[in-house]
Amino acid sequence: MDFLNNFQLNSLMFLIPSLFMFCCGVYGFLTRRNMIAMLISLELMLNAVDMNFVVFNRFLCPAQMDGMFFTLFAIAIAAAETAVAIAIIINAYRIAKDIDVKDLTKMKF
Amino acid sequence: MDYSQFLAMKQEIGLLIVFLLVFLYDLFAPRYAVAGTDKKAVKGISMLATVLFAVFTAYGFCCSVTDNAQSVFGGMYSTTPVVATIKNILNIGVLIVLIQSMQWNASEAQATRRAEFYELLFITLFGMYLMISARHFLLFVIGLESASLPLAAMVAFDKNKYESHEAAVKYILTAVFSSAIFMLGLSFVYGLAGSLYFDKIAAAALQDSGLLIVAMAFVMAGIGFKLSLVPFHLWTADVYQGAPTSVTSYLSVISKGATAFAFMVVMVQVFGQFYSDAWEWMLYALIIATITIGNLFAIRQRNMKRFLAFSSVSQAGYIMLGVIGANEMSLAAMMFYILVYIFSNLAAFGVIQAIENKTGLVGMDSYRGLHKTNPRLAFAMMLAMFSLAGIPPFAGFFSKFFIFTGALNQGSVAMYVLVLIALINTIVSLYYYLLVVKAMYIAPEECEIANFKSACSERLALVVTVGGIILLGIVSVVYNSILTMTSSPL
Amino acid sequence: MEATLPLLILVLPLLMFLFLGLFGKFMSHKWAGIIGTAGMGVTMILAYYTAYLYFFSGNFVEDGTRVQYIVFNQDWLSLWGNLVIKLGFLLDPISALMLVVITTISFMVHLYSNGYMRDHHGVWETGFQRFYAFLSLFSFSMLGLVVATNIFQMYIFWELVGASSYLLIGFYYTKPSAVSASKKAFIVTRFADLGFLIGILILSFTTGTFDFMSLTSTPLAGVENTYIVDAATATTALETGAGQMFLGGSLMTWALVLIFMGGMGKSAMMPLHIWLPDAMEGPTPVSALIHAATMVVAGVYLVARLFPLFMINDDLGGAALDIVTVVGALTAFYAAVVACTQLDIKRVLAFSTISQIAFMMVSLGVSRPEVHDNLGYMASMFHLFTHAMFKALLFLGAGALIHAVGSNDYTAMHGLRKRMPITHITFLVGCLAIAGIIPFSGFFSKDEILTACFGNSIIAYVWMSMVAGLTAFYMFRLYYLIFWWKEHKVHEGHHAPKDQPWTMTLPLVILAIVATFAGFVPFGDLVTWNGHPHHGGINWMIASISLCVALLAIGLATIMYRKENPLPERMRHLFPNLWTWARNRFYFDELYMFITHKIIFNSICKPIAWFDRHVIDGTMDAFASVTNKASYAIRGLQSGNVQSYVWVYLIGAIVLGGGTVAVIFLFF
Amino acid sequence: MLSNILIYFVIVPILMLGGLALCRNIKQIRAVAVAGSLVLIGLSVYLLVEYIAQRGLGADAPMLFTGSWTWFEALGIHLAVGVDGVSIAMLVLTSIIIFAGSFASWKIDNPRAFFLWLILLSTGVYGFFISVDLFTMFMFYEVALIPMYLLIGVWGTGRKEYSAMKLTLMLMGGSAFLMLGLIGIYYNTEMPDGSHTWNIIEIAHQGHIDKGWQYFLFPMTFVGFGVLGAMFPFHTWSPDGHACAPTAVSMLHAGVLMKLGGYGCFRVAMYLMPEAANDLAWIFLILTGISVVYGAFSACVQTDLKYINAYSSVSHCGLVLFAILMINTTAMTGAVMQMLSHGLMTALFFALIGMIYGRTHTRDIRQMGGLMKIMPYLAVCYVIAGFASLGLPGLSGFVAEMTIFVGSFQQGMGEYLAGAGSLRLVFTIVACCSIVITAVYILRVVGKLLLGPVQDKHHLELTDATWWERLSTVTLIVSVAAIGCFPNFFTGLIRDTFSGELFEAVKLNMMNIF
Repeated sequence: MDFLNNFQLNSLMFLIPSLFMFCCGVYGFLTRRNMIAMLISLELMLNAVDMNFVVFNRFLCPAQMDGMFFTLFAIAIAAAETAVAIAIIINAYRIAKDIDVKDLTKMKF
Repeated sequence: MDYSQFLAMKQEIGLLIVFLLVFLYDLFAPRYAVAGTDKKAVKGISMLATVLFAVFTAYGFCCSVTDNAQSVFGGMYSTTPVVATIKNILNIGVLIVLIQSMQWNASEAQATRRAEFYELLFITLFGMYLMISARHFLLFVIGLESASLPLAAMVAFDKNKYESHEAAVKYILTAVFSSAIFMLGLSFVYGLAGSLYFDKIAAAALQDSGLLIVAMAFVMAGIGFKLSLVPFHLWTADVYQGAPTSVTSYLSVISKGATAFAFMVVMVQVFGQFYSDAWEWMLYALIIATITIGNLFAIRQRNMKRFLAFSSVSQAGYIMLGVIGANEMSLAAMMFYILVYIFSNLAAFGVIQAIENKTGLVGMDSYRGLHKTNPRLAFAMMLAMFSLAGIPPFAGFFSKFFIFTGALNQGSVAMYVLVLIALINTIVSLYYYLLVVKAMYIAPEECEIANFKSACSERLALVVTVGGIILLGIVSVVYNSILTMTSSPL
Repeated sequence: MEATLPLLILVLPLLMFLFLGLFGKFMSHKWAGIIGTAGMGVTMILAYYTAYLYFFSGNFVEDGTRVQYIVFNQDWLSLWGNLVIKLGFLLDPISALMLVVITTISFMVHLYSNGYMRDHHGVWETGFQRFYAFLSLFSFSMLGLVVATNIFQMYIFWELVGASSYLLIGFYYTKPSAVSASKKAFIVTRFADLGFLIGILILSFTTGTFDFMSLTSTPLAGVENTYIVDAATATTALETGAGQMFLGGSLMTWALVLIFMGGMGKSAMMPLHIWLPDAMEGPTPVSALIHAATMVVAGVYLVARLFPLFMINDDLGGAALDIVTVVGALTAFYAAVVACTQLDIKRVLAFSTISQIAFMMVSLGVSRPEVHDNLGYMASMFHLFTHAMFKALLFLGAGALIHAVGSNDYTAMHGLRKRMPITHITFLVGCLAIAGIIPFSGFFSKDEILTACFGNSIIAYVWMSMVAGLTAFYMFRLYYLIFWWKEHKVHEGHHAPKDQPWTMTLPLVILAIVATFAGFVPFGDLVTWNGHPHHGGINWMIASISLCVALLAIGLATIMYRKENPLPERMRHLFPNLWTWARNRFYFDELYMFITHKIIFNSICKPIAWFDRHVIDGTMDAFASVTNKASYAIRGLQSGNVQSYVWVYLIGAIVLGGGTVAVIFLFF
Repeated sequence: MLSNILIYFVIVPILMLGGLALCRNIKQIRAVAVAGSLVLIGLSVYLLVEYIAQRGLGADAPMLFTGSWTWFEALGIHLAVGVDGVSIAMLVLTSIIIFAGSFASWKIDNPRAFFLWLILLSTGVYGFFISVDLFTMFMFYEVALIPMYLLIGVWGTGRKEYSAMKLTLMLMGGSAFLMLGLIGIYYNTEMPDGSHTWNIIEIAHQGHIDKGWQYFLFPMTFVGFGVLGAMFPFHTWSPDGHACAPTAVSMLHAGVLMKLGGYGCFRVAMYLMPEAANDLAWIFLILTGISVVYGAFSACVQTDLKYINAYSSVSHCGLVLFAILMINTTAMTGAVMQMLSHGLMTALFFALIGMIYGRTHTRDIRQMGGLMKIMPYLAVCYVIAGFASLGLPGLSGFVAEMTIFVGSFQQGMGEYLAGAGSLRLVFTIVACCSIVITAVYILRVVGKLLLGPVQDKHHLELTDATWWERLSTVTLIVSVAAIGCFPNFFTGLIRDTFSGELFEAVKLNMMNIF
């Protein structure tokens, strides 16, 4: 069991998953047609970013707590964003009877 | 901690007080005084908000002239004469927007949520204030978000209008996406520099690795989204078209102006410090793309709001010329440009709004022969167009000339090329601005907009804006005082 | 000599022009005529007095030489350095001579027009006042031309006479033929003036002066020069200028040839003569004044004016004088031949004018110091004088005939000698004079010209004598065809042609008398190239030969045209082609039509206009349309779908970052 | 500031604008227009007299009546004014043409707006001519350009929208290059104290622009102004624009506005950058030389009176720029004379065309004829204008052309014989040819339009000129004749600009050619 002792955490172990998360979010945002699903992918992206901050703070500059605080605020902001977005989407649904993003393309060119 | 630090945030606090007063009035005043369409309700809240804000604007001017640079909260927040000035400029714009929106706010559709408009607006303005005086990215992000999220709600304000909601959806989704990108970039910067203070990042004197440049690009994208720089501008047209006109005018001038300044701060104070001027070259590309693409799209537009959206895209490109110049002369030129741009654009939107409130028409074709039926409106619109096109003796000419002068100050050949491209684009822009004039003055057929008497609030706003268009340039005091402000450090 | 008198000579006609032009339509025709004529009469008297003073008062003779005298010289426009255009009054033999000639003929014409410009019932022509105004304008310009003190003043008035001739030819402006004729006259002469202008430019460049006196006063001429010498600079400049070669010829040769080109235009030398026959569309008095006596000899006058320069050029081996000779000789022959075949009497006279002017040119061209001390110069001036008289006489006579018969075509006017005796006699005098029959004036002048030719080269002599013969022939052909033959039936009745009122006959008589006796004027004492009196009497050998030639020609004409007979027909069939070509003026007009319309108009102007509209303008429009197309092409960017927006956003951001990274790390 | 007479050339029009805004009826509007233009004529004549007097008293400054008031001191922008003979000549020209133009547009519809724009335009023109500060100059330049769009678009005829847009965009395109050039001049002028200045006089005397920059800035400014000077190949706005413009606008535009081009070309491009002017002259010599002949040739085949005139303007204005590029006193004096002469006579032409068009309702010369019988006054005026245009002595055209030809021939021949290339010589001779072509198209028009039998029987009951039309034409004819008869006065006025101190730089340079 000593491999646990000399097992070293390094930032990449967290960065790669977070980037992967981010990419998943982008992918989902670009491909899903359901706006709620798009919103979820956005959350994914934001969380990936938060993770980045935490990781950088923990591994690179543990002296200050900038990253941590940033993450806290970011989470709050994300929540607010979701709230507003949901509200708007619901309104849109009331009028368009539809939450397929491809149908909200009346204004173009 | 030392709470006297809060005294540095005079304007923010003042704005908050205004906001709270409106909010409390909205809460505790009897319904009939806020909702409904009878005189009292209509007048009450709008007058309150507008007058309060007018007072606040005056107050802002008073305190900005006296105080000097101070930075508080460990350098997170700083205010300087320059910052105070840009805030005042924004205040003026917001005041005009408020006056313009009175008529629309008095309409039936607004009956239930008149006050929210003001509350949301003040919050966004507050966000912009933070964004402007932030010297730490956390504060910056908070400002950015609180400046953009309520806007989404405002865009969706027209409850029964489909476009309004489509616009809102597009806005909120792209906004959140771009803030995600922005924060990603930010996280890399943090990872590289180990801090989020502007000065500390700058002090870290990073060798620019590929990662840093990508991070820089992402940050630019995030802010460029609000500035609607090409290629981050695609939401602009739809949102401007769909949103209520008051919101559109607010979006097009105030948030653009605020963001432009903040962008300048970030670029100069953070990325400007690294050894290579990579950010200048990125901005160079962005400016060319923005001006050209914006113009090309504007040529074809027949809907006035959409048309102005694209014109504002290319205008943003011209504003960026002030950023890339990166000296106090071009900083002053940029601020002057923002001021003039506020007046010109608001004049145009004032006319559009007046007509829309009366007839609901926003198509350029319905403006044909306007000068026969409503000569004054047509005249105001024409002046606005001339000013936007940069034709003397109107203010737009001076602002354009100064921003070019500022950009050429460093005298590199690349800058001459850039300015030449911008100048050639002014011809294209002149073409589409003249299209409006042509529709109003030259088109032969009878106008479908009957002669009408616009509300006094709208007329007031138009008088102010037109006066500004005519005087701002010729009366050199304005520019000179701005320049004296900018000679002090950011 | 105080300046007022000469000044009046110029100012009076100008005032006449302004007065009649501005207020003419408020006054009656009668008074307009009287005022115009009176004004011209006064001018004539002043001119005579001036000429008298110059020639006979002896104030202008220094040690036996007539000097050039500048009465006044006013700066008008100062150009480069001391190149100053001045308006002045130069008095010297030829200008004095020209003053006399111009004012005399002009007065005659003014008088004559009083009768000519109304129909048989005494109804005035419309625009009668305008006519007089234009006549005065012409007189002013012509006088200004001859008294010019510098070449640029000459050019100024040169243009003015051109304009007034344009106005007068086009007097009947509702007649399309008249309009096109006036246009033709102006443009052809303008083309010639282009040469004149460039010539002046070259000359003024090489010499640094416009002034005739500085230009012509130079010892280079080989013979000692007695004019007032005041510009050594000009002399040296001329030497160097003559030295500088430009495209083969010396600068000076170029200058002189180009200036002579201007002269060719005004004096209707081949190939620039085509305007003169058409110019006969104008009223006949105008033809008499402008296109016979005065304006058309301006070219000769110009060459005479610059004669010292031509001589210098000749000494330096330049070809200017020879060119003058050759052009003159060709023109003389050509015009004479054509004159033999024309039907329209005014055209015959026009061609004879061309031929006679060519005589003067030739005589200038052959004039050399070694040949009787520039006899040719004197001869040509002499011929200019006499020719002015008898050609004006002939034209006015023709005018009388036309006025009586109402047609230019002499097939309409046979056998008029009984009905119009005065006209007949005077016309006959004119014919004799031009044919060079002793003792009429033409004899003397032509004899001297031939003498000069003989002295220069035998070929020139023979050639010109032949032309002289032709002259006699066609003039008498004309004479016989008009006044002899059986007269037309139409001439009976109360419309029968008869002698015209005194206003028209008086000038005829006066001119006839002058034409008869002008030959006895001691011309050699008055007008010579260097002011020395010239005493070479008549060379009887040459005189008798030319007399015989003339008589032979007249005889031939008598045989052929005395009365109706088949001879002319046979002659014509003897050389059919020659006849047709001569009849059609050797197709010069057709040639010019081809050049101007087919080549210049269709192959230069039209393509250029097309190019401008479609290529240059097209490019400008192309910018606009390309912009529009581009804007249409990229509209797909704004597809309206959020996800595509975000795609663009993402790609934009990545390209912005990645691109910069690539650029920085690959290229720097 | 108000003590300087020049300021009133801007103040008076602005007052006129105010007056027009207050006018109630057509009579008052006319009154304001006429009174204002009379005042302006008075002003310019007074200025002329003052100027001559001061020069007579030995004032040898390159510019007189100079004044400079700080405007944007941070950028060193002043409202700097000053005049020399050339600018005074231009001011007089402008006043005369505005006077004539306001009479020519006596019966325009919607007169208030029309005159408002017209006066705004003239404000720009006056301001341009009096100012010696590059920024102010440029500002007034554009002030003068824009009203053209509405004047043509609203009051024009034919394809007015297209033409107005084309004219505005092309001219603004020119001024885009111009703006870059001017800012470049500002930054690249090294004053002795190392500062920058917009002031032309200071730049010309103390400042020096690095030669390398000159090569870039000279074409910018020259082309920028040259577009307005209808320089080939940037002239195509001119035919369409003139053809569609209302009478007074064509008069003012061809008469005055196109002069802004020529004026700016030498006042900015040639004065401030003599070396580049000297080295790059050949490019523009070729272009302008082309446009002289090219305009004349294409005028020969036009059938629309205004097109004929527009192309002849291309030819004549081409001659102006051509002469300026000769860089010698005589030719440049001739250039200014040509500006005056062309301004007056082309204004006369356009006035007459407008009057004829107002009667016959066609500008196609194939549909008209024999007008001399119907409207003798207008016809005679037209002939006089024609003579002036083809350079008949006694009218202005001759003086200008001869001055130019003599000057440029001296220059060209001198260079040729000095072995400095024959370009100037050749193009001088080419330009001389234009006098023949001009005669051709002028006489063609006169013959087709005025002479010959009456084409259209309906024209027979047309009337001759009214009193205001007579006044407007007489004014112009008198001025044309005045220049033609007493040229020495005007050349003397203009010459000292080119032989004066301000011109030394260029003159020295001219010598270097040999």
